[in-house]
Amino acid sequence: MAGFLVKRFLQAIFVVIAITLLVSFAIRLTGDPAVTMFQGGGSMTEDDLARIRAALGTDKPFLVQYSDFLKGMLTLDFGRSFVGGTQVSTLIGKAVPATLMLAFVSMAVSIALSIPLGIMAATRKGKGVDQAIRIFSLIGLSFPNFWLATMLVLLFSITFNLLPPSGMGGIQSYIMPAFTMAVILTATNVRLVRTAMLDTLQSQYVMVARAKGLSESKVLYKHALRNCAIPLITYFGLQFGGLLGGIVVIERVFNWPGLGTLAFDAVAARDYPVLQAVITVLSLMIVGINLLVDIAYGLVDPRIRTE
Amino acid sequence: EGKLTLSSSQDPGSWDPIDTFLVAWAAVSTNIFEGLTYRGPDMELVPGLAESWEELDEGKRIRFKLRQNVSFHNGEPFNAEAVKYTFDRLLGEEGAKGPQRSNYVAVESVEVIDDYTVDMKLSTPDPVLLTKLAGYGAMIVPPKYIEEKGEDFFNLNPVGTGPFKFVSYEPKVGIKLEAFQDYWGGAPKLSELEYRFITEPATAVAELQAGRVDIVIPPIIPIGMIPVIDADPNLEVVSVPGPTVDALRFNTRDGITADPKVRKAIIMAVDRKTIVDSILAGQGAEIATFQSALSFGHDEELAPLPYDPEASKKLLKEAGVEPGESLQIDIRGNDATMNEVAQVVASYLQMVGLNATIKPYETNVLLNDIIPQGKTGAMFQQKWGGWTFDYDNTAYSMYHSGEKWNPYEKDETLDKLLESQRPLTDRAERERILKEIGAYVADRALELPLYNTNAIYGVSKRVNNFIAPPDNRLKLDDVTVE
Amino acid sequence: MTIKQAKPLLAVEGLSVEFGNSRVVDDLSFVVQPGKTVAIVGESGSGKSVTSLSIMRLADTMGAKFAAGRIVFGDRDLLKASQKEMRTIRGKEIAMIFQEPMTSLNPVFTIGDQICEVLMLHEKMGKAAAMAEARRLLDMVRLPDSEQLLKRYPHQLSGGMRQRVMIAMALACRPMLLIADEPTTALDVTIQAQILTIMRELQKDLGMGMVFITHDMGVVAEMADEVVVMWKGKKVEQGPVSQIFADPQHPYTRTLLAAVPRLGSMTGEEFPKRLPLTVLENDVPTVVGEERVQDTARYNDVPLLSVKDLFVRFDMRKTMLGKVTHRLSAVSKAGFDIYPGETLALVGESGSGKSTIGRTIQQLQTAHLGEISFNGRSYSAMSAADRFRMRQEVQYIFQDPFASLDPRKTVGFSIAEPINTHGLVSGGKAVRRRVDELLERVGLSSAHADRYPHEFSGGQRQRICIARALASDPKLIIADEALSALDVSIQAQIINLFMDLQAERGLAYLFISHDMAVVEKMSHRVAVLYLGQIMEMGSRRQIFETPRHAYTRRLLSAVPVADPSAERNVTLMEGEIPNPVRRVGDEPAILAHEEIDPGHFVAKSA
Amino acid sequence: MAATTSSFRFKSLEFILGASLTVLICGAVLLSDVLFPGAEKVNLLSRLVPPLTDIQHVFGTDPLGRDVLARVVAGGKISLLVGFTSVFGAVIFGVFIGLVAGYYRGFWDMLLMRFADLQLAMPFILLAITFIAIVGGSLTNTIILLIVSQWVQYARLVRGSVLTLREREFILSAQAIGVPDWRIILQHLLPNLIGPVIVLMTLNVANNILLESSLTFLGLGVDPTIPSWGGMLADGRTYLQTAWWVSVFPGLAILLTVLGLNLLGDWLRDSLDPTGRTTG
Ligand SMILES: Nc1ncnc2c1ncn2[C@@H]1O[C@H](COP(=O)(O)OP(=O)(O)OP(=O)(O)O)[C@@H](O)[C@H]1O
Ligand SMILES: Nc1ncnc2c1ncn2[C@@H]1O[C@H](COP(=O)(O)OP(=O)(O)OP(=O)(O)O)[C@@H](O)[C@H]1O
Ligand SMILES: [Mg+2]
Ligand SMILES: [Mg+2]
Ligand code: NI
Repeated sequence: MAGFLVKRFLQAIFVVIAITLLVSFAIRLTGDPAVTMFQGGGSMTEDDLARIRAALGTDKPFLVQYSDFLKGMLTLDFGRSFVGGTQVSTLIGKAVPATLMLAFVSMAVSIALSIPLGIMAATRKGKGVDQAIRIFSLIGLSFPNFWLATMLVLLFSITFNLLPPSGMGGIQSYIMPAFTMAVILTATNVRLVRTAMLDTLQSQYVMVARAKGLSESKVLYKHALRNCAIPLITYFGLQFGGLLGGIVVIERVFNWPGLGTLAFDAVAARDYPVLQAVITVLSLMIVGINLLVDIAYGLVDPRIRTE
Repeated sequence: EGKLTLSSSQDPGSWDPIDTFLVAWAAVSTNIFEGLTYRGPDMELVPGLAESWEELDEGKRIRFKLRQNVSFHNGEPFNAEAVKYTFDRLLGEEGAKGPQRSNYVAVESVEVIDDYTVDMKLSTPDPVLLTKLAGYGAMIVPPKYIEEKGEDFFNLNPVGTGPFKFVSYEPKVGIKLEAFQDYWGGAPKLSELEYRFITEPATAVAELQAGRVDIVIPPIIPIGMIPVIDADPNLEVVSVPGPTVDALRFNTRDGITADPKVRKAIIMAVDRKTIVDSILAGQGAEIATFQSALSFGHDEELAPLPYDPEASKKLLKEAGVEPGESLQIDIRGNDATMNEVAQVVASYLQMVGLNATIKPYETNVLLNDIIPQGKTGAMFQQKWGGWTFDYDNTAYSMYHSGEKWNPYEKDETLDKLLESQRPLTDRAERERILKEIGAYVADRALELPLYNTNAIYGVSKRVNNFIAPPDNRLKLDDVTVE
Repeated sequence: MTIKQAKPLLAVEGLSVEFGNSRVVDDLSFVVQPGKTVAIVGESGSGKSVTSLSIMRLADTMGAKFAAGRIVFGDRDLLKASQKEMRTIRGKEIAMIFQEPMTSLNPVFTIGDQICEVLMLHEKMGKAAAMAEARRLLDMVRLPDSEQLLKRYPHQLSGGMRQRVMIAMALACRPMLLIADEPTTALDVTIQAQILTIMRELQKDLGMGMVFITHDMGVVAEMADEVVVMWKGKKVEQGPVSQIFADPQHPYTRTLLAAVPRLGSMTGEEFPKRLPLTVLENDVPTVVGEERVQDTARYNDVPLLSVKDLFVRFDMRKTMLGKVTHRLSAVSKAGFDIYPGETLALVGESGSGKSTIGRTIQQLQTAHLGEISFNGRSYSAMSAADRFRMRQEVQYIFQDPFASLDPRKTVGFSIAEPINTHGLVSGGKAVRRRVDELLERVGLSSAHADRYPHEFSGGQRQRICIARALASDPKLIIADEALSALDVSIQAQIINLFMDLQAERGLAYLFISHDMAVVEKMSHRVAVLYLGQIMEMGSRRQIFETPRHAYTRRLLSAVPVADPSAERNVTLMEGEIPNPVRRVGDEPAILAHEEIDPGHFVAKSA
Repeated sequence: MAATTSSFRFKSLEFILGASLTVLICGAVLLSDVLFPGAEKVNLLSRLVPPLTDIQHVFGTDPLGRDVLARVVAGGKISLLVGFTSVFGAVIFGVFIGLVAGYYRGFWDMLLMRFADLQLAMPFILLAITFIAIVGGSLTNTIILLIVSQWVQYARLVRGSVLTLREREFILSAQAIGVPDWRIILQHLLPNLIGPVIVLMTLNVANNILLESSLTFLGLGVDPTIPSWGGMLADGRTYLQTAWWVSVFPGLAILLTVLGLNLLGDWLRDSLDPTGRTTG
């Protein structure tokens, strides 16, 4: 186990370096932050641009910039944002918990919803409940998240004036964004749980579990579920990773000061330091999640050896 | 008394006046900082921190008499030193890091004459300078504060002389201000101001509808949502003509649009009035040149080319353009209004036998790469804010050869005209030349001028005394709430 | 005798069960009295398992339909009970031992978890008490190292060990009725005897009724009070055990009894013998086939397979840093040769490493030490192409047929797979013909080719695996308990098939079995394995007529005799159960061998 | 009745419903030019006509006065093309990688899974902007982009399942027979893990149809005059409170499409899973 962790740690370093290198390089091909800074009405000359590039350090050769970034990272110094010069670590420090919390709550809600529903659909395959769950889950998918979000806002914030339409604050502010995301996640998860369960429900050990006189919920939630948990864990892991990096739309609609918004704004402004930091943090989290998933495999199914 | 909450579409990241060009900065900072001059919602230039000024040395030196008994929020007095410090900083090392400096390059140095008198020495006369002193980079900053606390601290904890003083700032979330009781113009009527950064139009409107935001600052409310606000008994739409203009510029170098006849034909093929009336729901005005009606250099007399599809077809025929010829329109992908407008333009062009395709780009890519490199289609979107409300600001960048936004056109006559008006301090003469430029450009049909859009504010009816400024620079000291 | 007939525990009345539109159980009736055992014997695929699953009402989930009949338990008709009511009965009042232990244990839970579960549910025990009780149960079924075993997972156990876990689980709550579906197929006779004794004792103590399904007539003779004989989904005969053995009425019963292999029937024979077979022809038992001495082993050739000093170990416990502290020595210094045309039987206690040896030969398990060569060439020296060839020439029939068949492929596909892989027959039609022919040779029909594994009975699946092994036209077949789920008449048929192939093509077998009578009938030589080491090895005659090692003798004496009137002399094994898991460094002592007669090796006791 | 080796039962309700829905939608979309010629016709005089008020515009009109029904039908062309091809591409690529990584483990697993990490750590917008900025925007590139951003899902899903399956005895027995790896992978592993993949696939079609529109928002070069469901939904965004029909109808189109696909997907899954069913 220890050896495995060390190995994975080294691999993680490789991943972080590879991705930051890739991203830093690629993003520099798509636009110049100096030009972006003049957006909004400034007339600029080549001199102005050169001056600002020098101030930002983007006039240096790419590899120098990159190695500066790496050096900074070793001391946990991600530099300053090109937009306004705030410490990147401050921005990240605020955004990461915001996103994590939201992602976590949404995931938890979605899992708590989708497992029972999925199992219900699987055990009543072909019956009305199954059909209803399946069709309902599709509705969550066919309309984009902003659509759903806007509808919720119209209903709960404007019509009933129950929940704040946006912003991060108390528990109340989590309800709509988490619910919107959970609905979309659940749409997929329910069907995934259902399918995975169908694959195991016919196994002999499920029958044996029943022969023991176990309650149906024990049979389903303990014996069957654990046996089909591998694809579910995999997918939940993927989803969670996806949530961390990809909930821009939800974050924007609910004006959530998270990592997605930060990344989006950084891309729009070609704010390299912020972007590099976001990517670093994100890749560390992803590597971490995937590591946990791989460890979970071994715990869930003893036949899989963690290598 | 009372608290006013505003939604602003962007977080400028830093509150330092020299760091940014964003209107979102000005929407907040106009309440914190002040310049030597001030331009209110009526667009008239009036004294600000300077009580008066006079031009000396044929416009190469301006002498300011400063207002007395003014202090910064931290108690530091405002005086000539502060002015000098401000401009030294702007033009020195610190200013070099930001974009604002480029606006003030005409300033050579600032000399302190006495505590409340300063001289600004210019390298060349700059007719727009006084206007520029009312905005952005020329905001007067507290020298001691900055020296003591450092530049980084100042970025996030701004101190100025304005009616409201800074309380707290949370990146990407919002900024809070409170009344500055010692404001020289008298304490503001509101006790608290909160700006929330909301990027999503629907969200901003929802917050307004939910009563959690009192004013939505443009540019964010989409035309399509105006009826929503109108329908709400507690809300109203306040709109004023703004500085923003939209045009579709032609590739005047290659392809069919290299021919001015074709360009004119295209302009005449598009019914801009209908576009303004329907797509913009009247929240804008047709333009003949690439400037708003408020702009210095705007020519009342100059009428846009009429909508005349028949004439257009004829011109096209004369130019030898076969029906079915295709052309591409490049636009900013995230500009929803332009998205619709471009589609309408395409359909108008269809009617005269031109097949237009639309290619959306990510804004940065379009601005950084496609336009400057001359990789556009036959037409491409140009959008300009022009906060100085002076045609020069736009025209020079747009039409002078070698400028970034002008990848195709190299016209000596135009270059000369543009250069000739720059040092003139004679307003009338300058205005004449600017009008001439406008007419020349219109005649050459360098662009398809579309419209000048209004600045649209969504305002709660509990807000009183709010006068919507065209340039987003809201000064809220007279506003009250119920 | 029916005068003081108490109310029966279970009465099956006119039960008919259908899958789709095929009726697999037809009008079956029998009763089980408390404290009595009803043995159901019969043809493989005759509906025995389906009947037991119907009693449990688990056949529902397989898609079975109960066309007619009643199953009265106590005073309830189970066929009318809801699944919810059934849950209170299952496990507590009626327990069942499933036929296939590999697929019956949940692979992702520890043995301990799975046993405790029932105890905690029905006996309302706490976790700790349940664990202690589980340990006691494992000790009872003579599983070694029970404390550690509770923490192990099913795949780490041998076939027989799993089966004992299943038994322990079923007995855990002292049910009123126990349905045992081939509960001892994977057990060596010594342990089998032990388990049967335990069952009988429990039965006496609790007045437990038993439905005992088995193909082993010796076990039937030993256990049953009543016997129900099933054939083609119908009950063809029923009666007290003595009557069935003494005076079978139905022709099928007669063929069945005629086919029972009897230990000692070959005394004096040098070689195994192919014997004629009694089959039912138009409902009349007829003897078909020739008798032939199976003198096929070519001892002068190079050994086909040679295993030298084989060690196989499993790491059991590790420190956090990955250092192994405990190991299980499954095989220790085992060595033997198999010659072309020879059958080497590998017998021994459950968990002694038989399957592990087989798997190692088939390269499904890496050896710790030792060398295996095939056709004179060491595995380690083989090229990829050679290895590929070898996979055609050596076939392994897994101990657990269900687990070794792809659930998503028709059995026709599975049987055709070796043919296609090795390009033995070309053309889709030809392959299909070959598959049909193989199916028929193992007593199935070509229509079965399009069905999926779950649609077969245990014995049918085993035959499918045999057919698959034969399909590749191998030189050596490793048959791991390959006949254990077959009724004796089919078993005899397959034995003859094996022998015929041996005679025709010089096929060699490594025959892993617990059934001493079959071993006696089939094998040229026998190796007796105990705790991973070979205790005794010699020719069939040497082992069966002059066994030298104590373990061998015990094995032979424990074989049940298919005669209900015979005296039972079961010597129960007692004392410590030897534990194969040891600390690293504390390796088991390797016993030296002594050749007491030419070719007869015995381990010297340490 | 003669048993067939095929377990595809074409008479099931799921198949009939799913297939007819899919065929209906695809058919309408393919025939859109014939059914609704001039769908892109702008008419500023009849903007935002509500549904059922004008026989000519049963589903109403959009902000540019175009017939919503006609655009919904025509919009399927791009949407379905993007949805299908990108999902198929990602599935083929991802499943292959997942199988290889899970089956061989060791070095390949490590390498491929670290690539997966790389891919996952890359937020979609960032990938989209850099990718398109570098290779240029076009329909093909949009599809490639979606494939690039989605193969990981399948790869990890498949790999996870392979890890347990490869320890199962029937895989060992196939190995024992000498079945070549690729056949084990394709014939034994794949059918046993395809269930979740099918689910994800059918759902991702919807997802990708929607993603295509967010790409336009980011400035990927798809012409807004060419209708697409995602694009219409995005356009309808500002009109949600005033003209619901602009976005609801394209949403319904997507709903029906995924419904059809999911029914087919469920049917396919069931067809591939013989357990729990009796072959006649
Ligand atoms: N994967 C494994 N991990 C740990 N231990 C194992 C594993 N496989 C087998 N064993 C152990 O190796 C020993 C020998 O097992 P094997 O399956 O060879 O026994 P066997 O002789 O075939 O027994 P049976 O007749 O019961 O099938 C047993 O103690 C078993 O627990
Ligand atoms: N799920 C199923 N679907 C269709 N047919 C089935 C199914 N399960 C069993 N069968 C068939 O039912 C018949 C009876 O099977 P059952 O398992 O009861 O046999 P058995 O008497 O237990 O045989 P064995 O001794 O070989 O285990 C067999 O012919 C088998 O093919
Ligand atoms: Mg059976
Ligand atoms: Mg075994
Ligand atoms: Ni047996």
